[in-house]
Amino acid sequence: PLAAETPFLTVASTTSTEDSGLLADLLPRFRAVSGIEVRVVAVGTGQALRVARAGDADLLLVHDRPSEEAFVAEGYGIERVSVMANDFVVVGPTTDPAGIRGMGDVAQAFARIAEHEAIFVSRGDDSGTHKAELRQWRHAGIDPTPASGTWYRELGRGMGGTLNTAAAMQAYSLADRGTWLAFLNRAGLDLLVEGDPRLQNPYSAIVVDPERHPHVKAALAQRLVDWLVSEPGQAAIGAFQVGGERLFVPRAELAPGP
Amino acid sequence: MNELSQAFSTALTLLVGLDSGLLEIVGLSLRVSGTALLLASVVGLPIGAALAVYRFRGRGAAVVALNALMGLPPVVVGLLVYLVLSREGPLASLALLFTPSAMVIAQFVLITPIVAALSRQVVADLWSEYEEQLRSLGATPGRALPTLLWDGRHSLLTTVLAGFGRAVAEVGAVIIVGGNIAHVTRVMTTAIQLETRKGDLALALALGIVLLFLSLLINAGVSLLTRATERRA
Amino acid sequence: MNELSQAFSTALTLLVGLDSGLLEIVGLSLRVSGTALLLASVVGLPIGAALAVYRFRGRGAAVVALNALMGLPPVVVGLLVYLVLSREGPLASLALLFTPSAMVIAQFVLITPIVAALSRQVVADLWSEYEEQLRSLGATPGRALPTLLWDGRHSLLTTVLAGFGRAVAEVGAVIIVGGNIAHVTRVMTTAIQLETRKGDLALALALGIVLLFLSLLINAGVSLLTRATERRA
Amino acid sequence: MTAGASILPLVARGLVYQVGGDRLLGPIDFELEGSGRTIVLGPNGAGKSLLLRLAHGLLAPSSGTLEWRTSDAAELRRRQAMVFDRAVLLRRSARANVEYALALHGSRGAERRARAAHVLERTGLARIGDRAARALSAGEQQRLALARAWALRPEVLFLDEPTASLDPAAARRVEELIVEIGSSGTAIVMTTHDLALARRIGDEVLFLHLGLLKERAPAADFFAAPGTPEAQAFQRGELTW
Amino acid sequence: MTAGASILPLVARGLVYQVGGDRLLGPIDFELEGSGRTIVLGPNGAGKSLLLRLAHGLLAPSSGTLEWRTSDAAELRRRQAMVFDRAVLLRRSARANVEYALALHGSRGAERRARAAHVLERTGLARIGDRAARALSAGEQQRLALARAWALRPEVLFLDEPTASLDPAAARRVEELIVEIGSSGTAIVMTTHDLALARRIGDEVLFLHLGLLKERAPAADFFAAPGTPEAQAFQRGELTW
Ligand SMILES: Nc1ncnc2c1ncn2[C@@H]1O[C@H](COP(=O)(O)OP(=O)(O)OP(=O)(O)O)[C@@H](O)[C@H]1O
Ligand SMILES: Nc1ncnc2c1ncn2[C@@H]1O[C@H](COP(=O)(O)OP(=O)(O)OP(=O)(O)O)[C@@H](O)[C@H]1O
Ligand SMILES: [Mg+2]
Ligand SMILES: [Mg+2]
Repeated sequence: PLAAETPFLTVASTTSTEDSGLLADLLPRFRAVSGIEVRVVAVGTGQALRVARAGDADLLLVHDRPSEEAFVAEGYGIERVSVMANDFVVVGPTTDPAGIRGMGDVAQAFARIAEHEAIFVSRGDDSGTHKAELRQWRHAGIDPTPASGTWYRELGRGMGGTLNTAAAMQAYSLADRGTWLAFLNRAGLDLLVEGDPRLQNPYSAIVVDPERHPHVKAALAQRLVDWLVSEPGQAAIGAFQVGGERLFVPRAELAPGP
Repeated sequence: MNELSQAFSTALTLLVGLDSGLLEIVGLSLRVSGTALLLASVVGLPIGAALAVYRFRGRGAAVVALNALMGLPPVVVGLLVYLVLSREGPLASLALLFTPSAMVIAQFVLITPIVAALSRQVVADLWSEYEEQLRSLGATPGRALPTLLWDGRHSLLTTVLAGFGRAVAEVGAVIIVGGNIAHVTRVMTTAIQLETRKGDLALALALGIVLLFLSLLINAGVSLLTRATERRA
Repeated sequence: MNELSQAFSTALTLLVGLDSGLLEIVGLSLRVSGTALLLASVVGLPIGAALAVYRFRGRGAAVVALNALMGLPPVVVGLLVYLVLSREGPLASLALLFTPSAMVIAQFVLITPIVAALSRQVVADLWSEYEEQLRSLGATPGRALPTLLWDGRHSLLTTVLAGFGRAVAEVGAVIIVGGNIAHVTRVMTTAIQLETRKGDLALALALGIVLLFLSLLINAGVSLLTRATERRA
Repeated sequence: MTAGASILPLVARGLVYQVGGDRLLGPIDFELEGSGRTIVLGPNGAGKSLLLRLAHGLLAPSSGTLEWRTSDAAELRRRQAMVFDRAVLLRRSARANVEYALALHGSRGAERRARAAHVLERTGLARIGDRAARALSAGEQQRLALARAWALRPEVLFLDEPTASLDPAAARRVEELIVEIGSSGTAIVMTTHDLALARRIGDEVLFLHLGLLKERAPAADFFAAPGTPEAQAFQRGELTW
Repeated sequence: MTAGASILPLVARGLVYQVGGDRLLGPIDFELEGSGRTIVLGPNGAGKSLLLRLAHGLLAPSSGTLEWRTSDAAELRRRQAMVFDRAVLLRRSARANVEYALALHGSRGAERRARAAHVLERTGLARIGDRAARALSAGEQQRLALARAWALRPEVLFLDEPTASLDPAAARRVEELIVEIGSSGTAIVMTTHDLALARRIGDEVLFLHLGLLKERAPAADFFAAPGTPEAQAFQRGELTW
């Protein structure tokens, strides 16, 4: 059969879903039941929103609640559907110069890092993760930006690039658990802080509104969303593991959001 | 550094194993960059030759501009082509975004100035030798162009290979207009970038080695082919 | 597409405003790529000329390899330099990773093959004219090299400008070894990529326009300078 | 030899050519009226080659005018040909060089092949027509350049030292050929340092010295009684640097 | 003129040069014994230039041997010079071309400047020494190439048609110069199509035809009584293609 005959839809997504390997695991299952091919364009959060806003994608899959709400409010998307979550973790050098290993409160951990002026690398790219990181600094009552270029380093890179840099610099950083678990170049980095409820990281799917962009394949996109929140979809999300660890939490298990 | 040795053995495994996933990516890389190079040569060589031959007001400025366009950043090219092909762009109706065709267009835009600027220099050198003779024989500049391109073909080969190198190695443009979609628009460089992001530096490097090996094969093939044709001539 | 017009007005504002943030980034771009180009020329031009002049077993293979290296992907260069400079690499003690020096090294590795391959072709053309005469005058190949580079300087200029274009436009290598750290290793191309990731395409394009404008200025300056020197000669 | 009205006469008035501040040629006035063999003589550096290039339209005068009967540039190009002092041969075979020139002038197919074969034959190159033109010996290259220009059946043929590299027999044959071309209606304008040749075949002589046209006379008169001390010295081989 | 033992004689045995399957020259045997003026004669394409290039070491024989007294390659290079039939001038002034060659031979400073000035003066180029070499007229370029080669005080000087583009007076002066160079101990090996010149200044003649050495004789004998029918025809200007 010609490839052109296969119905497909285009998803604009952040890199974490692609880089963690989740989508590569889920999408063939979806295709098997639906016959629909899903093409994933994994880019920065802002770029994903921009691509979806232009109608160049049919479905948006991101993790930055304020932007998602704005996207829907401005009429680009039909509805925000919570799909799953993972959480953020604080990673840092095995030697842990700021001594934050095992702390349960991120704000305190960040305060320690700032106090020690231990090197911290920030994504610095306005992504969902970056915004989550900035929230933690606010909770800690610290404004790191004046220190930018000294111990606080704003990279302006994706999660993978940031982790590569953190590994080489022996720096602290905030990462999403999915990317961290799937990440291979950990060289001397450890997971140091996890479990703070503030570190929850919910992902939503939004079908691009066909009233705004008549050409979008809203029906196909809706089928993917429906499958993702369906019993088998949620089971597949919950079952996805890397190195024996579960990366994403099905939405049913989520605590009500902040 | 043990990533390096690991990369080499992975590269070897990949090359020997030739698994279908890799073949697909390699094939697309070559198809996209090859097509872009073909188009860029068809457009860029005559432009370069014309800039070497025709005298007109502003020629100096045009040459400077062309040379400057060799510094066109791939990401910028990607953005421009994206805006043109996007649903809100003028060519939305072609529905080319996130297809290999879009990648061809982006690489074409990227390397045409390179092919043109380098061939301008090659042809200008040849023209300085041929000019009086060709004008004397009654060749208009338009008739002189093909002659110059033909007689300069050996030197122009390096120009074209430079264009190929630039196309096959760039990632910034194709990732924006292609989207690095698995099985659809994933090429060697976007795959390398993906593996780098995932922290699998050894695999990324291995793919890089495979890509270089391919370039080497192609360059060697071109070189043998040219020598063979020359021997016959 | 209204990003395009917006990009132009933003670019204009940036150029007129010349705010210090932009100046910092622009300055670093030029410093890094300029230094890399200088080093690549010092190394690449003689290598290219030598490959054109010296006859040795395996010269054909060396030329093919050099031409293939024009297709070295920036990301791969970035990874290699990263591995060499990283904490576990052989040059860890220099602590160069994530500094502008690392970026210079990466761009140097990237463009030296380009400068060498293109200059080989230029020098080979000149050598085919000069060879018998220079050998007759008793010039060893070693003595011939500077003569060829000097007499071919006009054509080699395009080669060097191609190297500059490649260096100043690439992002894949510098982002890996530089890290795109604000105020430390952020250059024009990494900034463009960042704005693209953020979805601020207008700003990304505006930065691209600024970068192209700079390239244009530099190319124009070089062109005027060469003409002025020629007039004096 | 050519159809339609002649492009001659060529009239030069106040012709000057300079590079930078140096006046290399002129001011010069002369007319080239019709067919016949005009020989341009003068010591090295007198400006003979510059004059030919100016007349042939390859250089633009710095001042003064050069006017043909017609001002149709394409027509002028088509009806003239030139053999340079230093042949510029294209990177192809000797025969292909001739055929290339013929193709530019619209000659096609069998006609083109026949004409190329004829001119190669007459210049003694038939046997080596398939050699790379640039590998030919000095004299062979010079003959090829002549063959290529002559193949075009020009109305005016500029020849810059066309026998300089020829062996004695070849020089004789080429001399006969030039006379024959001239007799069939082509105006020949030729430089040479071979005064005996100039005396034998010249109708008119232009004598240049230091960029100036010192003398213009029928060849017989010029050689019998040169009108200027420079021309006298030149003929005695004593007009030295 | 040069210090140390001579690099001569040069002995060629079974010398052959071919390209692809074509034998362009040879087999040829000859010796070049000492100073004196050897003239290489022959029709266009006979192989004169090839022979000079082989002897000068620019081409490698396809078979046969060419041996100098010494086998020190650098020494051989240093003690020979050649003027090509088509001057290859570097992209710099006439004077700089000469000084460049002198610099390659280790000449420095005031000595170099003085030598360059001297050879330019003797070849009538002093006045235009600062012009771009490649803009010079045909004859000026030919003289510059001679000046540059002579400046190096070679022990063996190969000259390929060194007077082809010279005006009558320049040809006379250059002839005198060649005789003078020969008399001061430099062995001259020269091709020319000017038989009168060959007769005046030649000590010995090598006559080539179709790549073969047909005759080798003292110049006086060669011109008085050519030993082969080809040489006879050649001298009558009748050895044609
Ligand atoms: N572009 C140039 N720049 C400077 N000088 C030039 C240029 N072109 C020609 N000349 C000078 O102009 C003079 C005339 O040159 P031309 O070639 O016309 O001489 P000619 O009469 O043909 O001499 P020859 O008999 O040697 O061929 C020469 O002295 C030459 O050096
Ligand atoms: N590389 C080559 N390939 C093919 N033929 C060649 C090559 N080099 C020289 N020839 C041929 O060899 C022959 C001898 O050339 P050469 O230049 O030695 O002649 P010559 O005796 O110097 O003639 P001239 O008097 O015209 O200068 C010529 O017929 C030429 O066409
Ligand atoms: Mg002349
Ligand atoms: Mg010869």
